[in-house]
Amino acid sequence: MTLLEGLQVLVIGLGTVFLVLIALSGAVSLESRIFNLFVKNRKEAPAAEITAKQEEVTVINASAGELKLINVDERTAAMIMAIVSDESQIPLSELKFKYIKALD
Amino acid sequence: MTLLEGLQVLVIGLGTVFLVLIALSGAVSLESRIFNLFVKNRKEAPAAEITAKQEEVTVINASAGELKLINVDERTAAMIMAIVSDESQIPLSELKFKYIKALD
Amino acid sequence: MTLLEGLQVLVIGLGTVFLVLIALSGAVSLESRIFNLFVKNRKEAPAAEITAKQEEVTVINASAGELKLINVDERTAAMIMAIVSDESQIPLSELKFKYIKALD
Amino acid sequence: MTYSLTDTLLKIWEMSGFANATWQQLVMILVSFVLIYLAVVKHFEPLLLLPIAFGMLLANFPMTDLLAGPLGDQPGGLLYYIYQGVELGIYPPLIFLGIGAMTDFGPLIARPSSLFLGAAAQFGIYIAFLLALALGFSPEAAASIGIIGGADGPTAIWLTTKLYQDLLPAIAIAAYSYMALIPMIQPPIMRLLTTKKEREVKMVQLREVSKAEKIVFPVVVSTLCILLLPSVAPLIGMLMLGNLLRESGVTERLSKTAQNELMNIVTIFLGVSVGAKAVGEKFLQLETIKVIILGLVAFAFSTVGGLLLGKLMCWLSGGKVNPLIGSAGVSAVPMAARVSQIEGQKANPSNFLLMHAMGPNVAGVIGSAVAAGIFYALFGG
Amino acid sequence: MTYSLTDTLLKIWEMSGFANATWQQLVMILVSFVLIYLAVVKHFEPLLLLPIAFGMLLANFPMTDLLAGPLGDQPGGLLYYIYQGVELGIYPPLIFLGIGAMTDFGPLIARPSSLFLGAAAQFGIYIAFLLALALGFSPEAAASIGIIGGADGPTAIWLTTKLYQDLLPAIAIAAYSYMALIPMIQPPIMRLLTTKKEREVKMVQLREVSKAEKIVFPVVVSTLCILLLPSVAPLIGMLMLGNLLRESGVTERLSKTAQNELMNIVTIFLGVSVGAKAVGEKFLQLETIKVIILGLVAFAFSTVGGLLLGKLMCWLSGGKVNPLIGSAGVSAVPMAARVSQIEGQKANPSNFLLMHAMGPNVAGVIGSAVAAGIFYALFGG
Amino acid sequence: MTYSLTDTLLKIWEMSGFANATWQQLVMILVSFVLIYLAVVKHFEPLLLLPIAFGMLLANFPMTDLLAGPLGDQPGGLLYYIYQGVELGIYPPLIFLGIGAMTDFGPLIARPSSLFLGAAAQFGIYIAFLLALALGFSPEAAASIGIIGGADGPTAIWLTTKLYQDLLPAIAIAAYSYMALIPMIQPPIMRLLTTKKEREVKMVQLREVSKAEKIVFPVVVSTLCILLLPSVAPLIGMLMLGNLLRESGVTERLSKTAQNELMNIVTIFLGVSVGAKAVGEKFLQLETIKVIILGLVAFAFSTVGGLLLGKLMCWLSGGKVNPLIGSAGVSAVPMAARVSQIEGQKANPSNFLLMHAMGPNVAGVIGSAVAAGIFYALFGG
Ligand code: NA
Ligand code: NA
Ligand code: NA
Repeated sequence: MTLLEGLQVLVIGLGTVFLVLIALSGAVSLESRIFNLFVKNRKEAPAAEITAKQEEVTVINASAGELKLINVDERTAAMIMAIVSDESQIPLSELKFKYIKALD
Repeated sequence: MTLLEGLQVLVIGLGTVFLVLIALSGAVSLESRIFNLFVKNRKEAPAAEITAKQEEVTVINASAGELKLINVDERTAAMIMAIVSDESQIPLSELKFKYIKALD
Repeated sequence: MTLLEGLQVLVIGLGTVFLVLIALSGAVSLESRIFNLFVKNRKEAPAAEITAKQEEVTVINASAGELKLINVDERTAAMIMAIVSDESQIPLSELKFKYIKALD
Repeated sequence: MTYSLTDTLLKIWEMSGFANATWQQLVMILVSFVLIYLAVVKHFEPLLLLPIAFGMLLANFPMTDLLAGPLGDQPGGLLYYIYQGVELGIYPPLIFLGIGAMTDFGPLIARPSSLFLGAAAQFGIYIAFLLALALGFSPEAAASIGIIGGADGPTAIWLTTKLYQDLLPAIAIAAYSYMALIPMIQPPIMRLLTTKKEREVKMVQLREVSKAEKIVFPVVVSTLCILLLPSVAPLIGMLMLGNLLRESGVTERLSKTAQNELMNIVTIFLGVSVGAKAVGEKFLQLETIKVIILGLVAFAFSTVGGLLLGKLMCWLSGGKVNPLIGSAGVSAVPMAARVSQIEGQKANPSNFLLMHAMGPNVAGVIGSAVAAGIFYALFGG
Repeated sequence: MTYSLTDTLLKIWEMSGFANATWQQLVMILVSFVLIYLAVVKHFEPLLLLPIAFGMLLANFPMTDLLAGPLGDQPGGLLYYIYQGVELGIYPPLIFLGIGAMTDFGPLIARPSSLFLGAAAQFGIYIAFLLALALGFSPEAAASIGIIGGADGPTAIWLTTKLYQDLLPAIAIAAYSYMALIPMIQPPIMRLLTTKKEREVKMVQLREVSKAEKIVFPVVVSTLCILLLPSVAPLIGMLMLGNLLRESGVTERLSKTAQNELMNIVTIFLGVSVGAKAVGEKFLQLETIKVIILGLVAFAFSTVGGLLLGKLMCWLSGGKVNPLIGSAGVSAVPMAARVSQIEGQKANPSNFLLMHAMGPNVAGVIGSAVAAGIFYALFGG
Repeated sequence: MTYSLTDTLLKIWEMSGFANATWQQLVMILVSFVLIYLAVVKHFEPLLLLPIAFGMLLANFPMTDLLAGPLGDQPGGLLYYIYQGVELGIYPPLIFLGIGAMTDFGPLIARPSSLFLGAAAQFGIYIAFLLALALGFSPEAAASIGIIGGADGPTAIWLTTKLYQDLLPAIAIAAYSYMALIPMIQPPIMRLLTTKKEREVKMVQLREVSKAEKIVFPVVVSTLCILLLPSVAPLIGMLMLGNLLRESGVTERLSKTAQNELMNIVTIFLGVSVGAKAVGEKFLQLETIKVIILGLVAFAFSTVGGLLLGKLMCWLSGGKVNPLIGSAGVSAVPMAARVSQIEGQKANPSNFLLMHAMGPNVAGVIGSAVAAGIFYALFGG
């Protein structure tokens, strides 16, 4: 390969790197703009979310809970829930467990 | 393969699944029963164990502890023991540490 | 292979093991001596350390007890024992460690 | 070779994906986006669906050679090598090793009759198999489709690799998606097939299971299962090895690695390479739609099977067994057991079925592995 | 076979390294000692240089057969097998998987123009390529040498394995060494090319980037890059898969394993086997010296490229961009960004450029992967 | 193919393990139960014996094809692939990498004469070799049997794989079992060969070893050992790489992975696949009994060798060396060192030999690797 050809590789190579990264830059900008649109539309979103939350709570009240178990097996969780219910004299249907997490 | 043959596969397949899992169920029951026999024979075993435990306790009392370190490096453990001893004004020889465990 | 040849393998084999490990021993000694030269030039730091060490020595000499070390290197264990003893002002001969165990 | 500007740019363009994409590839890229969305936003079994979706994405970019085998001196593509662990049947048993190390079989040992439910809830496997045959699939393909009803990803992947690799991505995706959809698929069937009275049944507490029983359990299960059905050895063998490492109490470091790092590494590799098999031309076929529909049927009928036997056991036991735990027999651990719990509590707020459903739930893992072994014995090799 | 004492001792001696060492091997052993020293005492990218140095040490002991391929029934040497992951192009993408899982692309998303700097800072790649051609290297060798200027170890190793394996150890060692030397290489160039006033420029705080943007980012980047340049798929694909596992928030255990255990295992294997290719006869050539010098040139000109575009952006933006962040575009994450920070603070103690430099810094990883993909498209296969 | 009910059930029965088990397989299954019992209940080196025992169990179920190689299109069995890491000599060096990363060679550096004891305690290797020859074993088999006396599992497995694979499971099981039995094997010999006065000897405190010495140590050892004995490169090389990763202080994440996850993964694979080689017909031979007896002899004579040189060193040093530390030279780290400690304390309650015994203990690892290298140089290839 002659040096001239090498120079062409330089131009083409660096050019392509720029092309690709400029394209990327455009795509990322576009992506951000699209997301920003959503965010603006959702200016009330937090409010809506809170409502949703409350509904969830109601649902949970009727069903003893959407329960996340983190590093806890179900046996232990069940035991904990039963114990808490028993100790506190509150029926399980009225107890809300957000999550049970093992410290280990 | 005709549908009739397929139906035979269904019967044989599901049948075999049942056979294997029923056999397993029997084996597990048997296993449990055998272990229960042992446990019954060892009804005094817990007692003996408790005695052993108590002896151990005595030994421990005289010897500042059988110590399990769980997720704790020794340097930290030593420090903890020293601190506890210091804070509580109880000499280490009279302190019993069952285990030191890191919550992480 | 005749037994006589086998005997030669024994002599050669064990001889070579000795040769290699004696060579290693020489190399390690040499290495240490070279490093000591450097260390001597840096005299004061070791002084404090040696004092600490001597206490440790005394302590350890006075120590008793069957100790299980599980996943703990002995040097660390010795250090812990010394620290605990030192902090608690109890001679090691009166401290018994059943075992020191590191879980990771 | 000349490196003139225009020529080279042209060459780069000609070799680019834009110039070479088929419509199938573009569709598949969109499909992979949808799957990424489902995994990330809808939490559809993301640990496997996300790698699968990304593998699908990668494999459908044109001209990448990621899946190309070695050619003469030239080594093969990255995904070709990673896929070997699927092709040679290595990854699924290793995943089972990890699952075994994570599973507590205590509830099953405490009530061995759970295993009956774990058997009955394989019903959908055979219904789907039959329907697939009726739709013209070969027995090998029908068996692979049926196994979706086992509700066990690694088992489905393992069997499909052995019998009919063309359907691998469709079956894997269906299996994991429906596992994620268990909370939507099962409840209507559960309410349809059980009476409110049945759903209200409270079950007596499970007995304590000793450490010794738990240690012997994996040895007993592997011995009996593999003697009865040798083809099941890689799956049941590894599952039980993992469980033995867990329960023995003397190999904790091995058990931890099996259920964490080893499993995670294999999960990434398995997911990406299974997804990578979803190349447009093969995936965008009517067959795929059929697989997806049959998979749903399989899940539904497995649920039915478990529930019906649950009802029978309820009746036979004089009302001591809540039939809702039957649907947990499909496996999909622990999702299906949680569904039983929730449905039980809806009928009777003081009802706590979770532990009782865990027995059939883990039994279902064994059940579908056995079903896979039978299919392999019948149609494999 | 006779086992007389003297004969056997003689045989052992004749087969020992002492009786068989070539001067090249002895020199290489010394070189490996120097590299171990640099890694351990001078902290030259020790995570890779230490394994590389040790691999070099092992490979240059005579008569070990560590690198020998299998022969008939006899299996190959240990390093032969470990090297397969390099030979087949598997390790570098897996390292990229881990890097992706470790990288926060937030600063780049907040300011997409960072990508321009990440492009400009590949300048040195092409300068070194041209000089290498001028020095008589083949295009394949020149491309491999040039890629050192990408300041990215795995990328350099990946490309060199594909194009010109003979230079692998020299290029890998140069790449990692110069990455470690960034704090010495860059500052003089930075001060030479920028005015004090430019270096004093304070940049406005980056906007907050939402979780959703971060999740979509890896999908967008991989789609666009791989469609434009299919050859870049293994590197960019795995980098972005790792990043997706990280940002999705639903695959944390996979992300952690990718960036820790899997990456560590691969790092050990990659390092040792790359080092093992530095066998005396091949390494102790004038070529190696040339590679090392050209590598330095590549690093310097990449720095220059980033700085010059930084100056242009400073001027175009009316002084809102500090050109010092341009040099971070070489990648060498996060070292080069730290250098930008330090130099900025020297000019103006209240200047805090780190976050601003992180954008070009991570863009540089993409930039050099793209450059490698172009070289592979031009000269590979 | 017809799928009549009775035919298919018959087929399943005919292919079941019950219909195909040989008596050897049944005996081996029982043997594996015994080994599981020893590992779990008696704590016989469970980290390796439990996987070995389970591998043995799996391999002796009839008709599983777990060990079958690939045949045409059909891939091989799971254990066939996992076994490749043993067959190709990859696993044992990787285990040594982990052991190196876990080992503190400080006590050996503080007292280099420990290495003499580490050499003397290989005595049993050669005694067992000689006896094996006398019993009619080939030199390759005799060497493999002898290496049991090295009291080092990976070394024994590595050498046996190279020289005489038929004996692999017997040798591996013997090695690990006797390592677990060290507290029973050594004390009687120790009391027999030493006087009470010798056992009471207190040793002076070891000097502090600097970080620098510890870092240089692995480099020195690997250089010298591998130059003297190139065949030892995979074992000593990886052992010392692991130690360098540990001691360098700059590659902690690599060191941790080497000693934890990587080692655990390899341990599972190594154990299961070594155990899987214990197929009934080959294992239930008179040879196995011989191996087990010769292994015990090897352990005993290695202990004797260490003790005798310990006595000599005691005498030469004018009573400054307690000969009890000699038996720790067999390796079996750290069990044998603990036995020295316990026996020393029985003789003199204020005696604390543990640190002094650690030197010979870790020297024994090097010693048996060297012995294995010599055997491989003499009989391998
Ligand atoms: Na199932
Ligand atoms: Na770069
Ligand atoms: Na040894």
